[in-house]
Amino acid sequence: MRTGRREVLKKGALVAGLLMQSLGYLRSANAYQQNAFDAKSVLDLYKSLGLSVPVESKQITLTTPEIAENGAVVQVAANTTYNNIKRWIFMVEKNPVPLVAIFNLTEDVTPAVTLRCKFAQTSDFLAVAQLNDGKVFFARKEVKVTLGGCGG
Amino acid sequence: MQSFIQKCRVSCSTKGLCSGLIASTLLLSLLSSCSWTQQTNLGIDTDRSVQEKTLSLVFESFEPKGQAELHRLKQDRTQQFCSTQRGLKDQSQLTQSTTQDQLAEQIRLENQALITPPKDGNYFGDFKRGELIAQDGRGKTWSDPSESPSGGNCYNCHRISKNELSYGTLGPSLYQFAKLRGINSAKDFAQASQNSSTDPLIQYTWGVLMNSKAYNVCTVMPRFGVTLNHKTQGHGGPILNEQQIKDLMSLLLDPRSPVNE
Amino acid sequence: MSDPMRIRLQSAGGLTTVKVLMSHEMESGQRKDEDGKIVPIWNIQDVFATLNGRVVMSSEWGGGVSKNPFLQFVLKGTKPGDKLSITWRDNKGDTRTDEAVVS
Amino acid sequence: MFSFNTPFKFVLKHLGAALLYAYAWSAFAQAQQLGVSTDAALAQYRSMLQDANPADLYVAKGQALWTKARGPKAQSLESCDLGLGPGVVKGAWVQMPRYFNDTRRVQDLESRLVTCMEAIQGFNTQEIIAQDFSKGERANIALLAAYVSSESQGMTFKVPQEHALEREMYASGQELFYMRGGTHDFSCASCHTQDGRRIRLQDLPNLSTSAGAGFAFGTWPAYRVSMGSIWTMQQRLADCFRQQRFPKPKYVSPATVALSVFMGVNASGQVADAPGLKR
Repeated sequence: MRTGRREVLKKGALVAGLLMQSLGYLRSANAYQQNAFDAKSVLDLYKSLGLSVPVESKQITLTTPEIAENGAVVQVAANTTYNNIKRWIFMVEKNPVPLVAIFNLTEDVTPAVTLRCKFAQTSDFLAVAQLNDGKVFFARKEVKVTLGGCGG
Repeated sequence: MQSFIQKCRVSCSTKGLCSGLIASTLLLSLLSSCSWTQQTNLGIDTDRSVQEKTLSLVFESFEPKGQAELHRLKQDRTQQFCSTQRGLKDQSQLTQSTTQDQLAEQIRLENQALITPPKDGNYFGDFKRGELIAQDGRGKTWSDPSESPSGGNCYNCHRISKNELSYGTLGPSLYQFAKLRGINSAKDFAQASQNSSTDPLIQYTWGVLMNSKAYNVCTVMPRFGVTLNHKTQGHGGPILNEQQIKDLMSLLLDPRSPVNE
Repeated sequence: MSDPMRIRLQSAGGLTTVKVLMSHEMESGQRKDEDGKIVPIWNIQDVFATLNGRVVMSSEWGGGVSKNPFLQFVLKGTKPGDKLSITWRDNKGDTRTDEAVVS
Repeated sequence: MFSFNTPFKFVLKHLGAALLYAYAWSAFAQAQQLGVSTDAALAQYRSMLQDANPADLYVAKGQALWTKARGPKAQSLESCDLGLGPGVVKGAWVQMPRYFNDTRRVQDLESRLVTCMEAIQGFNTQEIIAQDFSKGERANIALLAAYVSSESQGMTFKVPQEHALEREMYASGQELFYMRGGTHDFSCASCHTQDGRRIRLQDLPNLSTSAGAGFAFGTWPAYRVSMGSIWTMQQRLADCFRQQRFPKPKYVSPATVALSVFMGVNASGQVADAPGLKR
């Protein structure tokens, strides 16, 4: 079931040169979009990212569990047949802060991305695909978050 | 209290069973000696030396915390008897020996005698509150404040309302409890509740909620409505009060309740 | 000091699946402590991956990513010996980089 | 559900109640049917997380801790004897709890780690016992337990029953397992002696069977998704007793070790898969 995890490749060392380069990258290219992470609704979020309201598309596939026995960790995945996707926007609609993550893709990766996120309650998971030509599409899927344990 | 301890000590030492293990502390003698003598009186044939060793190990191992005091380890007759009933596939399946059956019946009757009808004769409350009580699994643990009311823990073991997917399966489904038992309308319900004190379904449901052991002596279901001897020490009262049990009655039997959708 | 990530690579036909577990609290900024006070947000904000030194994926994360985050993505056109690195930086300025080699 | 020999005799005595129980059991069968889709959905949820278990992060930390010089004596635990000789970690966990000559006690992994931490590193046992789970040295023990258990992954349980004290602890563990008490009349057995049952949505292992004991005993320590941390078997047991409405079992106390002996021996022949992943 979990074979192979013993062969995990772990290169723990911090490589000095690489770190310098990394920090440089973080500073220059990636200004953290705090205003997007402050948005309290999906519509506000689109506004703060300067996106037009996306259109629902069957070319986006989401893989999510139907039921989560704990909302603290829910694994979600998105994939698409659009070959010119440049960005994913992952959202949990009913979270106090809907925006979970933004992924900027390059030609060196496929569009398939998986992440574990928190669900404050039963909610739709939304993934918006922003294409190179500026078009935006989305898909949604519900995850039911249940009460667990004996505590109630 | 003192005489109770004395009595236990005497009967214990006359049997000559536990003299070596009676500790000097009051608590230990209270807990251990009574448990053994009663076990002996029950005529249960188990390995006494294992029991002795286990008891001393238990007293060495547990400590009081919050409202969960050591008194809780002192078993009443029902708990003692049911600790010896092992490997049962079905809770109504008791041992083959006649003495065991007789004992089971005796203990069942003792539990039956603890069931009391509601003081005002009204068996019903509010099904919405009942649902909240059924959902609530808190109460009586060492981390719960002793003054806060307990929940019923119902969903831990039972399917109840249709919309709650997170339910346990240790107990039978209670979904459509009244519907499956002939109460299909407000009229049926009104009729039954007018004769609450004789209606078999109302009496049965009230009885099981009050004291499940009156029906199935070693059921895993707690005795929600009775104050057991050991519960009066350290913290008082049954798990659920009368009003809470009325609310659960409504949850199960009221045709408007989500249970009977 | 931050703890090392666990990076696992699985390669087949020029595609390499990257699975990363990171050690981080990821406080959402929504949770209250025992005294009812909001626990301040403490989360990884930026994560990016490089392949042989070239950035292949970058991302921004909020407090909605789970504690001890797990991220998975797929590299195209990889060959044995390719060097992947993952870097994260959190809102306290802590950062960590770990590497793995395509086999 | 009913079998018609002995119980039937008993049932006849209480026909009224029995009829109502028969109702109840038929409804029960129906509920089991309805539960299938929920079970499948939960299995999907769990398998998604199983693939990359955050427990692995803690194993790495535990391994680093094992080899680090710590405590008043500034020593590492590398000379700690977990039952297979000083320093042998591989395979030690699937043969614990066991009797140790030096302490003359049957000890589970955590109890033994405390012994080593005192004898080798100079930590104070009573201070560790007085601490809370997940704090101070107790948090470190959880990391060490994650590491040690991971070194037995895929191995078969063979908890010894050779020494008289080991057999005694098994018997006491069994006795305690069935001991009903507290405000709710619960014993361990109340929830853990039937196959395929659950509390809310959590599956309840049947600890009286080899498969059930193997699944439960063989997957703790575990990463608890709801807690975001590693829980050890000691912590699992303590929280079971809390929810059983019992008083609190002291850390690494004989009762907790006895229960682990009971589970460990029942798990004989089953394969260890710790640290696991739990709700």
